[in-house]
Amino acid sequence: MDGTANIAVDVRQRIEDLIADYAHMIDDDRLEEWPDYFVEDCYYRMIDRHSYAKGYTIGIMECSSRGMLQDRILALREANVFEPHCYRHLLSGTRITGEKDGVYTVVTSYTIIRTMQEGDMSVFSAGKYLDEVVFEGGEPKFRSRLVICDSNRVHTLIVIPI
Amino acid sequence: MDGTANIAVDVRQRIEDLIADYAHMIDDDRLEEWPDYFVEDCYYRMIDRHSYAKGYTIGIMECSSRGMLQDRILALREANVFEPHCYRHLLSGTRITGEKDGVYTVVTSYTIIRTMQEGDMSVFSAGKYLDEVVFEGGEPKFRSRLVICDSNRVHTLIVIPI
Amino acid sequence: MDGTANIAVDVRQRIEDLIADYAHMIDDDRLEEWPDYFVEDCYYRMIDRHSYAKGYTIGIMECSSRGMLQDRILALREANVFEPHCYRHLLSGTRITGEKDGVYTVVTSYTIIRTMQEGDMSVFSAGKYLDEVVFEGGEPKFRSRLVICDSNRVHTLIVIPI
Amino acid sequence: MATILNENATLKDKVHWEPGFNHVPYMIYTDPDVYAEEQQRLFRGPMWNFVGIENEIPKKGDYVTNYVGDTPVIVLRDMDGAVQVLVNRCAHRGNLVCIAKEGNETELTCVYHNWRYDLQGNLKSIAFGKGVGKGATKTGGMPDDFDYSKNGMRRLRVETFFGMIFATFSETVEPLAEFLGDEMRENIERLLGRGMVLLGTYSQYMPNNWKLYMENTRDSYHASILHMFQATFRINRLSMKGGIKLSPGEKHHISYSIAETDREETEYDSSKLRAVKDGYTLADPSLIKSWREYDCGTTLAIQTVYPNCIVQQISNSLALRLCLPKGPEECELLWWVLGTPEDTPEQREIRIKQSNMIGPGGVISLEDGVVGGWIQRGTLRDQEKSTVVEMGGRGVAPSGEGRATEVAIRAWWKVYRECMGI
Amino acid sequence: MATILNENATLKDKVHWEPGFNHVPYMIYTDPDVYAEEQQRLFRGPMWNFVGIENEIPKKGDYVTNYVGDTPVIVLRDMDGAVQVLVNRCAHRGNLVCIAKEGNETELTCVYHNWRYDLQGNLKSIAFGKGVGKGATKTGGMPDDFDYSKNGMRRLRVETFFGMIFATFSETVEPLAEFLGDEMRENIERLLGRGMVLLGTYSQYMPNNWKLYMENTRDSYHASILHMFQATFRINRLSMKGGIKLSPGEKHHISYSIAETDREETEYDSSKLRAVKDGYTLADPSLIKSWREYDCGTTLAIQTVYPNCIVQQISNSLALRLCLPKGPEECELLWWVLGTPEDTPEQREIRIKQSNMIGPGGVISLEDGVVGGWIQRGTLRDQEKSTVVEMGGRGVAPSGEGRATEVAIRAWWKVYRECMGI
Amino acid sequence: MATILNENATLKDKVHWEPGFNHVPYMIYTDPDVYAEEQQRLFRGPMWNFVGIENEIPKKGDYVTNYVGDTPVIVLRDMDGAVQVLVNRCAHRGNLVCIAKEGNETELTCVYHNWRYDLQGNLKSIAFGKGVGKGATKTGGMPDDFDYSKNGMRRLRVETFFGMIFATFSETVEPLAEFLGDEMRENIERLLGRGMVLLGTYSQYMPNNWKLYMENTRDSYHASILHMFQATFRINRLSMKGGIKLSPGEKHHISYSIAETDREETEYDSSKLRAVKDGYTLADPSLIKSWREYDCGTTLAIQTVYPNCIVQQISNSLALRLCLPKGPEECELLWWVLGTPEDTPEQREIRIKQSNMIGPGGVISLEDGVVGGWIQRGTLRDQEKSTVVEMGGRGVAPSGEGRATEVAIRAWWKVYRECMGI
Ligand code: FES
Ligand code: FES
Ligand code: FES
Ligand SMILES: [Fe+3]
Ligand SMILES: [Fe+3]
Ligand SMILES: [Fe+3]
Repeated sequence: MDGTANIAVDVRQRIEDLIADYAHMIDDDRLEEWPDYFVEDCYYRMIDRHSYAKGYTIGIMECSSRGMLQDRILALREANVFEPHCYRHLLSGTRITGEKDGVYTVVTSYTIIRTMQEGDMSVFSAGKYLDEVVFEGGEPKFRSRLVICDSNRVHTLIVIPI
Repeated sequence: MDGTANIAVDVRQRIEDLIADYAHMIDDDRLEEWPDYFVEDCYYRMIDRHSYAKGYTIGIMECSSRGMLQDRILALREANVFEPHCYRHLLSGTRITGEKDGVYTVVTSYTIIRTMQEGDMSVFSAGKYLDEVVFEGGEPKFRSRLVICDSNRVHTLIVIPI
Repeated sequence: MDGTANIAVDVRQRIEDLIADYAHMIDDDRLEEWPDYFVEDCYYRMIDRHSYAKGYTIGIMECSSRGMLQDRILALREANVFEPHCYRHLLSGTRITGEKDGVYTVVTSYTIIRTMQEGDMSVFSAGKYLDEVVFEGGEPKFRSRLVICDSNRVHTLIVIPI
Repeated sequence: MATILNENATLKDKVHWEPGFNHVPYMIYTDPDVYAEEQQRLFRGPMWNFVGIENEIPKKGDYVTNYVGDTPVIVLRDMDGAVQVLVNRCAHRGNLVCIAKEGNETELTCVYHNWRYDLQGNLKSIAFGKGVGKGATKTGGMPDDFDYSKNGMRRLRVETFFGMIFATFSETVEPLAEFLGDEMRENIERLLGRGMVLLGTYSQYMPNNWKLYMENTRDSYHASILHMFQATFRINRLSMKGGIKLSPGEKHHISYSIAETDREETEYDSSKLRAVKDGYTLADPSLIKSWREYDCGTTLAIQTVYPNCIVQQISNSLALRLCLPKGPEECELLWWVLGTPEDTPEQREIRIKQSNMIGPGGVISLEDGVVGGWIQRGTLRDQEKSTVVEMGGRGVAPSGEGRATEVAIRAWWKVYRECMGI
Repeated sequence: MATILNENATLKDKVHWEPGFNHVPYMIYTDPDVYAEEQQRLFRGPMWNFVGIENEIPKKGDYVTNYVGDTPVIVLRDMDGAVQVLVNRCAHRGNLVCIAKEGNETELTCVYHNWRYDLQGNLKSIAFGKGVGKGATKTGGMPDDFDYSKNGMRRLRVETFFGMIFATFSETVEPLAEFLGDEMRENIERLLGRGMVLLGTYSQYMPNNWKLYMENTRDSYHASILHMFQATFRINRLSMKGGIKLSPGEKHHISYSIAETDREETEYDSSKLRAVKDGYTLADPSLIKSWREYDCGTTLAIQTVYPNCIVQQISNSLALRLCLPKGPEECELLWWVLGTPEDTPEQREIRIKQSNMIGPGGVISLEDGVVGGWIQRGTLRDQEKSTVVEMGGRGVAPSGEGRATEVAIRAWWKVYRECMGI
Repeated sequence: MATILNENATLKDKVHWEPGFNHVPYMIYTDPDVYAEEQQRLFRGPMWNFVGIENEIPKKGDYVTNYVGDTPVIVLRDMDGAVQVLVNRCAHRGNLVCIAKEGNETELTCVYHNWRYDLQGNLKSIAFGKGVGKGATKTGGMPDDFDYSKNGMRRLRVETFFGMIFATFSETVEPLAEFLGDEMRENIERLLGRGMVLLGTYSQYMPNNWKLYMENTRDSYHASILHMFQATFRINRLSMKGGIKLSPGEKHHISYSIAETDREETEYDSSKLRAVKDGYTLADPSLIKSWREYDCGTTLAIQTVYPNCIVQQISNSLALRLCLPKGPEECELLWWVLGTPEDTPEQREIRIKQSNMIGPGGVISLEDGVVGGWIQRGTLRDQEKSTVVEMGGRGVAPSGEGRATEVAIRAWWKVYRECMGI
């Protein structure tokens, strides 16, 4: 990949920071900020790599507006019943693979360690992010974020976004 | 977080290198170097995120001087009895969150894979480092390093620092 | 380590990109590209850290030419029988430890999460890469890549290179 | 069904279950002997086990692997175009014959020693079966009296219904249509009669006995209570018109409701039920936008086909589920999320948005993935104690009206005790 | 205690344990039947189980969850301000009632179907217990003869002592004060009588049977040998003045020593014991700085309260520990690290520094987290063989002087055999 | 061998194995009672267990840890230079005496309470064995009648053969030379007689019963079929000259072949065997470059020494393997990859390159690491059913010619049934 060839160093840095900050936001349980990382007309989707390759249109989560992101968090905080737990994101190899009309396509590998309240830890999810990042008012934001999980299995449930 | 806005690129780079080198030092079992990563009047503490949030003053480890760091390693080498094992640090999303009077506050996510001598591997710890970094004689050093583990559980024992 | 002191920023960046791209190539199952990441007269070896310390000459894999790398992939695609699975590389702390006659020595920690086709995930391998990188026609390539696994155990089999 | 009505003395002794279906001993969710016996008496008993859908194997030679209970099977379309289900095990030394989860083969070859089977599971050839070399120098090979016809792969009886594939180990079970019964067939036809388009699949792995999940799906009582999202947006409330249907013999069930008919119900006063939150509105209501898909007006229908298959309509979200036992204390739920060939782009879009309500990440159904595990942990000790399943009485009569009842659960256990002989 | 003195014929047969307490069959650390029986005869037997401390639940409605043996329980302060301990299980279908590890509730509501209990565990209401709708249209609901009073949550007897909360399943066990006995109460009062401040908590998960850890805590013999750190800095040496106290009936014990009184002891000559390193000095001795906190001069006191509670004073480091069985081959050690309201800032600082000696990362006690696992691995095979517990003889008489003895371990097994009936 | 020929009634009953060696009940690969009995009757029966090689412990005091079955042992060279094998367990309370995988000690000291043993396992001293203090003030210590000589570490009988170390629990088993028999000794001497250089070690952890791997190594039939790499490059084809040797009593076996002698064999026509790919050439053939190392021309020899040791020659790649049981459904394969002191640099280079064919990542043998797991999954249910082991007949007569036979597997089970008494 040399999509990065013509990308200014600071642009790259700021996109990498966006992706790092997003992970800290979730791991720190600052979920109300989640929608702010996206533009209004955004797309967030979680699907396993096998289904993605097959072109299935339905995955684990599908949000096609910032409002739907807000509703996910509202449901998590107010409606859904689950056992307290937290994530730890591990990010690796963020690479800008291209740029077109100010839209940067970015890939990043991730793994999430889930820790339950009683202390048991497990590898909850591994995969990669396929992102479209734009600069809105000088700030980098996700126009689209695809979470491609390596596994088609979810253990118990998934309520905290990845 | 835009604490990094006014941070010089090379300062950031050197702080990131400090944090990476620290992890290699531990994973390579060069533990005698451990205290050198801190200033003399330093603070090292390991505590789980739940206890940290509650403001408990006692965690898994508490070292309030470089001497105590040395003593930890001396005990590990000379006194403590345990089964040979090693760590592999995975670091993610190092971010400088602020700077005041030459003290940089830095956050980094981590996960440690522990490998026992007979070969079994496990996710031993996940969490984040909350650091205060200063430059001493031009070299970045930890003035304070908090290890905030996601889990309140330690499997078997912890003798090698994180 | 201050081997990086005199290394130009962009050289460092390009070496880090090489190492990140290599991981994406494997995780994306673009294995036919694997040999292209090496120079013709290359060396690839996988061995556990204990055996490496003892100086054993035989490890898990030994390739001493780009042709042998090609043959490994040919065998994987055409001859070997195994259950479909994929890797997710997590890289951490890439550091250039020195440079001599255009050969850069680099260390990077890694962990691999293996996902089987039915969805079970496990920590398959953790360790570090010890690389020698050269620039060939302006492109960074591996002259030598040592994979030093923390564990001497391999679960079931290893057919996809690390 | 004489064979299965045989009492299971040893197990009966171990479980000592008082008569009736209004109490279930905790032990039933953890005991390894109970688990092993279920494999024989339920999954290999007089049941039609759902094993997949036809449009995953459209072409001759297409196969997918799956499980009947915890027995690995291959579901394939043979060279005559017929669907076959074979136990995924080589007659030679027991190796899995199909390793990949899906593929296409004109014959089945075991990788270990290349024994070859046709797609009906008949053993066709054995590598070096005639030995190596010829005449005098010939060595090895199979005994002359080795009977190829007795060494095929185990083949199950198969029937399909509107794209759903069912298989059975039983030689005596009634035909599928009869097994399902009229009402069950009607509901499947209503939902799948237009044909199916596979929109997605995923798996939810749960830390509980598979029966706890099956009870959950037969439990119309919990639906609008545990799942606050559902109650709040009136997707399903017990005060809606609806009821429970049971097939003759109580094997299968349907719990249905019709949203337009919500009766005023003081129990939903939020002061009394934690399931209803006031002033809780969606920033983007398109998530719950729906269209009137069925003339009958049914907006929710959860159907179970004994022992472990679920047919789901939640508003316009259609899905099939299979709950696979994975040892006494774990199970895996496989999902097939569906549309129809007739869907307009708008309708397809609605199905996609509604998919946020279901599955391991569904704002409605994610809770179903965790309660089972909590019960497993809550009942781990006191194995001799029992649950109370008395909502709506202690009998198993279908409920024409209303779903504040556990009748479908009691019915499930009635069938269970009959088959298990305890 | 007639019931528990009943001999346990089957188990006795399986374990075939020779008489006496100076040999322990390895099997006792791995056998699942032994484990299951312990849950009944020990943890639900005539024991007061430590379940937490009062200042984790200061306000009405505060609760924490914990375990008695491996039975999940809720420890709470009810609306009358009384401490209650309830089995964390809903009477309906067995769901965990409290999901979070801690919280505050004015009543307990099960999320599955909203059955509601007061903080004494009495069942107060059942969602749709009266069905849905009214009069003729009424459907569902519980049977009229359903008895709310018989369907509460299981409530345990509770007593507290200087902030420590104890609970029991037994109706017959003597009151807590009597259960503890004078010397045990005195030591707890000495350490906790000033009140407690919770300075920290953590958990240590160990790959061994819980009894191996309890033996370790009753084992005054290993203390200064395994833990070289301790011997080297004379925090605890067998040559110090000290002894073993046993409660009447030998259930509980205290091992104590007084640092100022170290006798000259040739055994500590480093040439003979690997536990003593010469010329080993701390770069920062503040780690082991201490003050004379108790008039009696006691500098170390390890107390065990049967079956699995530990009260610790190591110099100025105070802690409570609970060793929870997690199946035959695993256990979890919960720690409450304490200070007192009277601590001066300097004293608090000393307690914090000394905390480096304890817990899973403590330079002294980290070894206790691993020896159990080594024994588990070392004895996995040869289950019929036994340990040798004869240091200090074969009897169970308290040792007024000296701690080079395993008497407290023998006493532990004496009580064990009585309760288990083997 | 009277003791082991004793029939094992209970197990026989449980397994109900029809007479003969041409069928193996699936249950044998999963049953925990079978597993436990193997530890006694095989690994502690009349067998010489391979436990390591002498040049891992060249100096006095050198030790490595390993396992006999699943019993942890220490393999060491004592101060007289003799090799000793001790059960790695302290006589006191069962702690592992050696924690590290390897090291050098002049005596063995248990870290828990410093009991000290010499390198023959004799108990030499007990910390505070005489108590603390002197005369009147003396306290603690061991009973006067405590017998040191009866409290040593369990020591096994040991014999070595060309650097291979074997140990046994049995007092009655014949000497090692006799146990191996002439042909087995000759093959070991042929490969290791020049002395050994340890080139590498690794471990392969497999999700299957250990016996499935042992069958695999006795299975000359699969070699050239499963491992396409091998067939394609004529490293081993059933059409080559070769055969199966069995030791008297059938305990051990050798499967060998001579590459230069490939007979024309239509079965290898790629249209019939998936194991042969046409036009498959290596970019760097140096991987399979070899030299004629042995006058006999043998290019492949896989030897098994009962119960779980393998001696390997694949072309010029030499290795020893030990298959350790790790519970009924897992095993660990330890590898010692070898060269000889006589190797020229070119020969050493060839051995290194050929090492790509073996081990967990070997293009030939990686498949052996996974088929066992597939069989475990394929046979999990239907435990009462059996494998078919009839290639080359149903008897156990060695095959002078040809390897398209499962005779060595049948022979393995013959010995197994005799020893296990089932
Ligand atoms: S196991 Fe299938 S061919 Fe041998
Ligand atoms: S299980 Fe608690 S209310 Fe139903
Ligand atoms: S266990 Fe070995 S000395 Fe006590
Ligand atoms: Fe539900
Ligand atoms: Fe201790
Ligand atoms: Fe093989």
